[in-house]
Amino acid sequence: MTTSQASARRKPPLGIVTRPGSSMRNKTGPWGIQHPVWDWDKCVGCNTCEVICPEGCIRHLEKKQYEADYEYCKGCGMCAAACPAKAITMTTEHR
Amino acid sequence: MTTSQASARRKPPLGIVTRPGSSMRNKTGPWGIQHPVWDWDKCVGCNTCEVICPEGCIRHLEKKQYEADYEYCKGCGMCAAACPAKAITMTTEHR
Amino acid sequence: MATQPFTYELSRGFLPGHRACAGCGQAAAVRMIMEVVGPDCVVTNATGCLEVFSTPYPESAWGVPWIHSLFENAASVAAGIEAALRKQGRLETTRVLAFGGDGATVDIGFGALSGMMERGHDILYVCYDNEAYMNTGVQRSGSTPFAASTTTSPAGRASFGEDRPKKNLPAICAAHGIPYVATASVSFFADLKRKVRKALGIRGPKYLQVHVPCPPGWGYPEKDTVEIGKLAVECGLFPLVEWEDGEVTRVRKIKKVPVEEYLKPQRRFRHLFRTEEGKAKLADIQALADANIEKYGLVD
Amino acid sequence: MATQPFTYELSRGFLPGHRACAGCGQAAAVRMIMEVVGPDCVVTNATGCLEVFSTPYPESAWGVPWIHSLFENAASVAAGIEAALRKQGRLETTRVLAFGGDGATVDIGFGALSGMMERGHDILYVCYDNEAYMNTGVQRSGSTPFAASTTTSPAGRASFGEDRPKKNLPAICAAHGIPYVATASVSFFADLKRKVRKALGIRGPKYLQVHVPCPPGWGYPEKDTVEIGKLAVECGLFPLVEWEDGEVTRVRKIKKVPVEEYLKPQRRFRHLFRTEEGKAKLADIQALADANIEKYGLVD
Amino acid sequence: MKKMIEGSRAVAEAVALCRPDVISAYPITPQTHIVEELSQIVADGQLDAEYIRVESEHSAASACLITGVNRALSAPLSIWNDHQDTMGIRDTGWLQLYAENNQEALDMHIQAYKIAEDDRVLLPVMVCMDGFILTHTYESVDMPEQEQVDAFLPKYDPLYRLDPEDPYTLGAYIGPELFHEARYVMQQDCLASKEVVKEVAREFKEAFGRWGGDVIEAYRCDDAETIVIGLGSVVGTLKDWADARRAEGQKVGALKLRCFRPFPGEELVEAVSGAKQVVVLEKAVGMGAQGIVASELRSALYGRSTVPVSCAIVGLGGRDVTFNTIDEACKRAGAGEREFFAGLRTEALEEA
Amino acid sequence: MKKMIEGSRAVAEAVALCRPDVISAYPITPQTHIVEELSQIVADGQLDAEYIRVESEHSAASACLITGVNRALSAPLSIWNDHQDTMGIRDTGWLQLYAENNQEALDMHIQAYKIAEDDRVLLPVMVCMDGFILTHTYESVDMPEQEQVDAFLPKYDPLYRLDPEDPYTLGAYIGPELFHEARYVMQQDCLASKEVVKEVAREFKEAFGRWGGDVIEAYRCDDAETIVIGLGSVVGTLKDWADARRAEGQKVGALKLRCFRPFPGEELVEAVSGAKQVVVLEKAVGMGAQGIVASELRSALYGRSTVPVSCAIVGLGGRDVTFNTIDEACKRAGAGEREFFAGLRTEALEEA
Amino acid sequence: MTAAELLAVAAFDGGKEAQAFPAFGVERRGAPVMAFCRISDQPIRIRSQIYQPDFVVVQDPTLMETVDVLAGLKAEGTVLINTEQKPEEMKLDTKAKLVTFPATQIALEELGRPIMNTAILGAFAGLSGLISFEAIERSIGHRFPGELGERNVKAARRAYELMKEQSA
Amino acid sequence: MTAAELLAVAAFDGGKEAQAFPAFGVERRGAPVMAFCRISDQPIRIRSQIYQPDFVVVQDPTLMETVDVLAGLKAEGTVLINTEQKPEEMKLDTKAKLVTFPATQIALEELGRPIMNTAILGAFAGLSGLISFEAIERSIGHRFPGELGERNVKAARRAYELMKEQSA
Ligand SMILES: Cc1ncc(C[n+]2csc(CCOP(=O)(O)OP(=O)(O)O)c2C)c(N)n1
Ligand SMILES: Cc1ncc(C[n+]2csc(CCOP(=O)(O)OP(=O)(O)O)c2C)c(N)n1
Ligand code: SF4
Ligand code: SF4
Ligand code: SF4
Ligand code: SF4
Ligand code: SF4
Ligand code: SF4
Ligand SMILES: [Mg+2]
Ligand SMILES: [Mg+2]
Repeated sequence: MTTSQASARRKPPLGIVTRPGSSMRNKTGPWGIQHPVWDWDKCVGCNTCEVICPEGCIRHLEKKQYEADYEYCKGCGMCAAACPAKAITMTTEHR
Repeated sequence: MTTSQASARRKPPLGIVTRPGSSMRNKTGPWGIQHPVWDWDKCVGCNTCEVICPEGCIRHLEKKQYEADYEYCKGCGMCAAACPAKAITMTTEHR
Repeated sequence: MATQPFTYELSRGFLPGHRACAGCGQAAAVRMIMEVVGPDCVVTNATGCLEVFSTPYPESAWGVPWIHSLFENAASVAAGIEAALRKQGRLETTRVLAFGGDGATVDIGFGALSGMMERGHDILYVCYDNEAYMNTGVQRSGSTPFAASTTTSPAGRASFGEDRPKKNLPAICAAHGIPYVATASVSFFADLKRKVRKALGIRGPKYLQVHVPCPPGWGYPEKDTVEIGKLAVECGLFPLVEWEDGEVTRVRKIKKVPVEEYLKPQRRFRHLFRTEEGKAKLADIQALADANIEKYGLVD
Repeated sequence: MATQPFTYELSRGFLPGHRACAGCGQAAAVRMIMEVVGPDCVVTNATGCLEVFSTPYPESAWGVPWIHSLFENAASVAAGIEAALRKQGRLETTRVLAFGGDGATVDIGFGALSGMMERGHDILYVCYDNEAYMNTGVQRSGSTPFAASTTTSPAGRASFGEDRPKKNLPAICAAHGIPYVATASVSFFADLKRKVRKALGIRGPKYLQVHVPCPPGWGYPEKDTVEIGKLAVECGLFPLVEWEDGEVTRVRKIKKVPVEEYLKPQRRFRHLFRTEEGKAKLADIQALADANIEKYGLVD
Repeated sequence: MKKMIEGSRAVAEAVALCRPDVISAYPITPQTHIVEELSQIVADGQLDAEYIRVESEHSAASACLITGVNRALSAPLSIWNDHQDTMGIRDTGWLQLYAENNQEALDMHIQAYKIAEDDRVLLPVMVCMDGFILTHTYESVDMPEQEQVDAFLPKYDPLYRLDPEDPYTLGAYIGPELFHEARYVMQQDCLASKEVVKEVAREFKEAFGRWGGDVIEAYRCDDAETIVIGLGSVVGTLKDWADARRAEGQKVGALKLRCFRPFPGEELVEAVSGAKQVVVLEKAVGMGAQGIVASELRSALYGRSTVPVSCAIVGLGGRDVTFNTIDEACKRAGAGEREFFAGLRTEALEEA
Repeated sequence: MKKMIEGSRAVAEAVALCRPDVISAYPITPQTHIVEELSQIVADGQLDAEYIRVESEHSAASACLITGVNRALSAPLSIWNDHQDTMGIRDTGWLQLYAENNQEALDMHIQAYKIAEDDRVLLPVMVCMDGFILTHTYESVDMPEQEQVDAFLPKYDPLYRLDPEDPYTLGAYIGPELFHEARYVMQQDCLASKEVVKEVAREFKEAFGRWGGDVIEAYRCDDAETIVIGLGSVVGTLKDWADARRAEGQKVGALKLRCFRPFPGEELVEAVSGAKQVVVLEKAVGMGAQGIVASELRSALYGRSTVPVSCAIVGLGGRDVTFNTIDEACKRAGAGEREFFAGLRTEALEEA
Repeated sequence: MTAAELLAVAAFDGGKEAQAFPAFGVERRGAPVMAFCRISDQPIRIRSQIYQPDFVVVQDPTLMETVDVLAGLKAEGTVLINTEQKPEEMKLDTKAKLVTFPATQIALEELGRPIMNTAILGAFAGLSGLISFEAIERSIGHRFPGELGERNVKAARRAYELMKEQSA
Repeated sequence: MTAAELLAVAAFDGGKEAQAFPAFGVERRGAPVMAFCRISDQPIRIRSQIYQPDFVVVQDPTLMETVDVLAGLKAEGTVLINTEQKPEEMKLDTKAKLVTFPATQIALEELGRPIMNTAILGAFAGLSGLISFEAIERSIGHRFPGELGERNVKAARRAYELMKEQSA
């Protein structure tokens, strides 16, 4: 059964059933004080930053070009700390 | 505190506290159809019968002389089966 | 033959008049163990045959302090008692024992047992392993051997009985790294007593699993309890092993009798001897015994 | 820099907007795991940080079917789901996962996990190990390391913190004889992903314990999660090991950094560096690491 | 087909007729026979289901339907029947039906599936069946045919399932901003399920021809001066007792509380308001409080009727309930006792 | 000594003053702070006790006194306060005391030891303390001195202990021949413990000078037309509300149900019979049934009084209870509603 | 319990309503066990134990030393005892009809084991006339398939015929 | 919560009754947190949250975009905001008294970390006159022993004096 069929029958009981991915309404960007910015020239394309981001909000654009989604980035700085090429700097510019 | 002191205060709540060894009022002898008798002449004194009796109702009188307490012996026949000297026979005489 | 009347001291620990079935291996084992332990102890007991046959109100077969609370928490209750005795400075002399059946130990109470071992309490936990839930009528437990027919793993047209191998709880307890783990059998009573004595001399958690045949549950004549227990060991299906600090330190060598000799007299394995499929399972069971023999070096 | 808006497919499994603390190792690990697992799965989750930060009503960070029932029964719920999928013939493609924290896994839920393993369900159980009950405020669990200060094993005048060594649950699971057990770390992500992939290729119960540093619970700056996790492995306190059918089959060799390097940056070990007694405990901790190194052959 | 079988077996066969996919089982006396019978049915290839032998009942209790084989709770430990166990979970949102006899236990299981799976309910249902007294008794039951049951219970199509194609999140946690409302909705659903229970009882009657009441069943209550209320197996004895006492000229009636959750307050008020005395036979104790069922009944009657309601606690831990017990209860109620234990062995109390 | 501390800390210190030998602890929000504080007290060497960090609360729950820090029950999951948890175990034979504020929580723990250890009681006591609302609140409490507590609580000398010198068997199992009697005795003990609760409250007053009522406490109820009953922390708000409404000329009173088990039926009947309306504020739902406390109260009043009793369910899962909530409850009660939820966010219900 | 169960099945098979249940007492092996059976032309609703039986069957006469098996037995009732003794030898103080028969002996001879259920069943049928031997036969056949069933039927028949003679 | 707690302790120290508690909302990190404090000369019994505060302290002004921090604030009340902006710049629609002060800046300078509790406490004392600075000092000293306490006291004093000036 699909979501729409189900709702034709009865709405999810309050508090029990939640729609998938609905967390995305919660923009966690403002949690951070500093956010990462990339120096693509330094990037060696190891992909570490993308893999380790706990929010999953870093994407790979093309070869050695990464960027964060500041709507969700909590500014933990893990990407910057883990970048072997020191290609990421934490700044307040996306606050 | 001893048992008597306790009872000076309050009796054991019904159904919760039981006196030690009170099972002995339950004479299990009649459970058995056959009960063991010993042929002391055959006994080699290995002590197996006394050790393995689940009721603990076999006692050692003196060297190579064992006997059962028919008040409790359930007549399982373990002692007779385990006796290496075949010194024990199961009979109905103590029924 | 006019002999003295029989007398029974409370200090024996476990007294006659209990209501175990005639020929109960469990009752025999508990008696042997309590004789070694002596009167200075506190016993906790999970629900199961032992609890039921030894304490139907207002009767108790126990001569030592004994407490029952639930099916699943004998280890936790023992832990609380141990802590209280420790606080009172009595742990040096007074021993804490917990008794549980295989169901209570291997299944429902294993979380509590694992926690007790992890916290390092000074307790001897004894699992009497009759390989099923006997008190409730022979249902399978995690300790039920492969292919045994029980009331919840019955043999039938679409089933050859229990389809999982016996859970190796002693090895699992040993993996907790506790100081002493051993298996024993009521049929090897000198060995059993030695192990109890050894366990009592060690501080910290000890786990002892005693194989105790059960005439009605396994389906054999009650007189044969000792013999059946011996065969289980001698065929390799119930190896007698000791672990110290997680490592195997001693095993009892066996005669390696074929598993059929052990299985055949028991009703719970009867179906295996009746069909071709059953015979194939016999080979599987022999393989399990062989694996034990190999793993623990049971044969020289 | 006018780039395309970000898009997130439900098929990722785990989506942004969850409420984990910044720098949460657990959130990073779950993301990595779900990427390997893909969308065709059902996830059960014990109570703990993961459940709370990913599903505050009416929000859910999950893109795959997900169910929570209790703190202690993720493994049982997964077992029920697995049985239902098996009956429906869907187990060939749909994977069943259970996630639990170390508290849920090592302590309260271990009975259910042990039962699930014993029964042989086709489930990948993942324990994310942040070494305490974080969701309720950093209480000790069986997985808390020796000498760590937590809110229920606090350092104090009469206490140097947790007085029991970390419970070795992976070894205990391996002793169940299940086909695959592994430890992994969020900081060794290629290794972690390989292990998840390997586990998914095996039928039967699999247990994976992932070490996930927790900035507030351990007391270190949130950016250092990866570094702290690396040090735990490299000093030998959290060895990366694989077991198949109960036997160790592979370990990750380490650099053997001194344990102080790992402990020093963390508030939970701070007291050890302040007193003479603490320093003695440091030696004990080094001995624990050395024992691991020895036992698993972590250094060539 | 009518046959003479043990209650447990009857229920096991009824459950098999409902074609469950997964059965999770953990033995506890006296419910054990049911799971044993089910495992035999599966072992014999008569039902194609996954049978999970869990390691504890904590793991078993995640079903939408359970057979609550009633037994007493510790302490002291007892394995015999009373209602302490199911009464103790009366607040939880499970629907509770109590079976008078094995036929009804069997029929209730079939009805329970239909109730629990109704979109309007979405709450679990518990069929309460007196341990030993019903489970271990051989008596004749009319076992429905598979086709009848299939027609009555079409394949279940759950509203929300764990499906990778449609991946809902089930069991989120909820803050103070909505919890109060969530419980309110659940309470409304639970109260409204009473109509579903009635509806399903009617449908069952149409399909199978049997009727045991909907939420209550009144037996010879119309002009009764004394109405005795019971739950479960005691109702059979009560009916015979009512016949016997009526034959002696006493105006008595028996009232079966078939559905205890939701609580059929209105129905009860209507049924007993005309009487001069109501006696509730209870097989559970609200420790330190009044009778559990009796106080709910008095509460429902409060301000609406003044018929005296007495509570007689009977049959705990397997104590047999006889005509004598019922007579004693009525007599003491008539003498104005509100709350008491009937059927006590006073001599045993003195000894102790 | 008066000090300003968190509720959890206050209770932890009070427990420490009672010198327990063994503490078994398992964290669950919002009770956690108490066990944390206790572990710190032990870690700091201020209390010599065995502190067991068990692996699950199933193992922790074997004490004779527990602090029931009230929290809501699933589903849905909530960690915030209501009384569903302790109400759900009201039949079990535990005594239940509900604390109005942190001072009372602290005092009750000391009293609870004395009650539980009384030969006449031998039943476990639970001090119910609202989660977060009390546990996480800083307010001033008067902390007794160790000597005072020692004098009030002489070293416990249990009637039956596990002692190799005197080896009793505890927890035997019992057949149908005596179980009914055993429960009867337990029920008598439980009912009789009410007098012990009162006695200990009086003794406490003598020793420490504080009084929060014995089993109930009536506040401005004497000539009240409307009496509002509450348990636990809501009573503080109720008292302020009563003052405020009295100041406006409304004849209202507040009644604290301090001891819920045993249920103080007679005391309540006496206290409320003169009023024109009774409103019970309940923080728990009897799913599919009437208000839990209200139905027990109506049952106690049944045949003795006709004052209308309404049940307002409030404050579930941490919903704040305000003057508005109480006003709403009184208004709807006045309009004849018997059972309702007050403080609902109706807009949220419509959305859902 | 098996005897009561077989009896109920046989009665049902013979067109009657029946109800059989064990006494819910301590049920460990070796302890005395009671079971009850009601037979009626009407549906049976009552659930209490039977305090005034029409018929009492005593499987193990040694119990009679400790249990008052005749309690409540109606004056016009019957008590059937498994023993090799004669009724006169039993020295029982009752107005009820007293019948004895050697069930153990029959069982040992026919089944090789002291399992007396089917012999008792046969005796009851022969004595009471409440159920036909055909019903007994079917009920045994249902419960014990194959050769075991046949031997049990044989045991039942011996007892049945013995009782028929006695009551004739 | 720490600020509310310190405030309650200080008020109590100054001879008043006080009650401090957090809002029992979702409490994961990063989510906005509320805490309440009541101060009175009488024992405090009420337990509900505060809907009509006399005083509102806003620790993180970015929250003001999503939360209506002024809801219920009494007309004669005060709102104290941690910001470097001037009150006028805040563009708030309220009759209440609006005060701003740079708590973050003070904290960073005195403590080296953006932990603003003690600065806020000082500001509150200076502004409200409800509690003496000595009480504040003791309450801080009690909670943070040693050097950390001293630095916190310094932060509190700076804020206190700043506010004294402003309200003078
Ligand atoms: C919590 C709980 N679940 C189930 C039961 C029912 N029960 C009592 S004993 C028992 C089985 C015991 O099996 P085991 O531990 O192997 O002991 P045995 O009877 O075989 O000696 C069970 C399932 C119970 N008493 N309590
Ligand atoms: C039955 C039960 N007991 C206790 C709790 C309280 N509780 C919730 S989460 C939690 C700790 C979780 O610890 P862990 O499993 O390590 O996960 P973490 O929060 O560290 O991620 C506890 C004790 C609960 N929810 N349910
Ligand atoms: S700072 Fe943290 S959250 Fe932001 S992109 Fe980097 S890793 Fe992700
Ligand atoms: S971690 Fe650094 S080097 Fe690696 S991909 Fe990211 S930015 Fe590039
Ligand atoms: S027959 Fe059994 S009970 Fe009797 S003495 Fe021998 S072993 Fe013991
Ligand atoms: S077993 Fe046999 S030989 Fe051994 S002591 Fe007993 S009677 Fe003697
Ligand atoms: S069933 Fe088995 S284990 Fe239980 S008492 Fe009988 S023989 Fe012993
Ligand atoms: S407390 Fe630790 S584990 Fe929990 S969400 Fe925060 S960082 Fe993650
Ligand atoms: Mg067993
Ligand atoms: Mg954790």
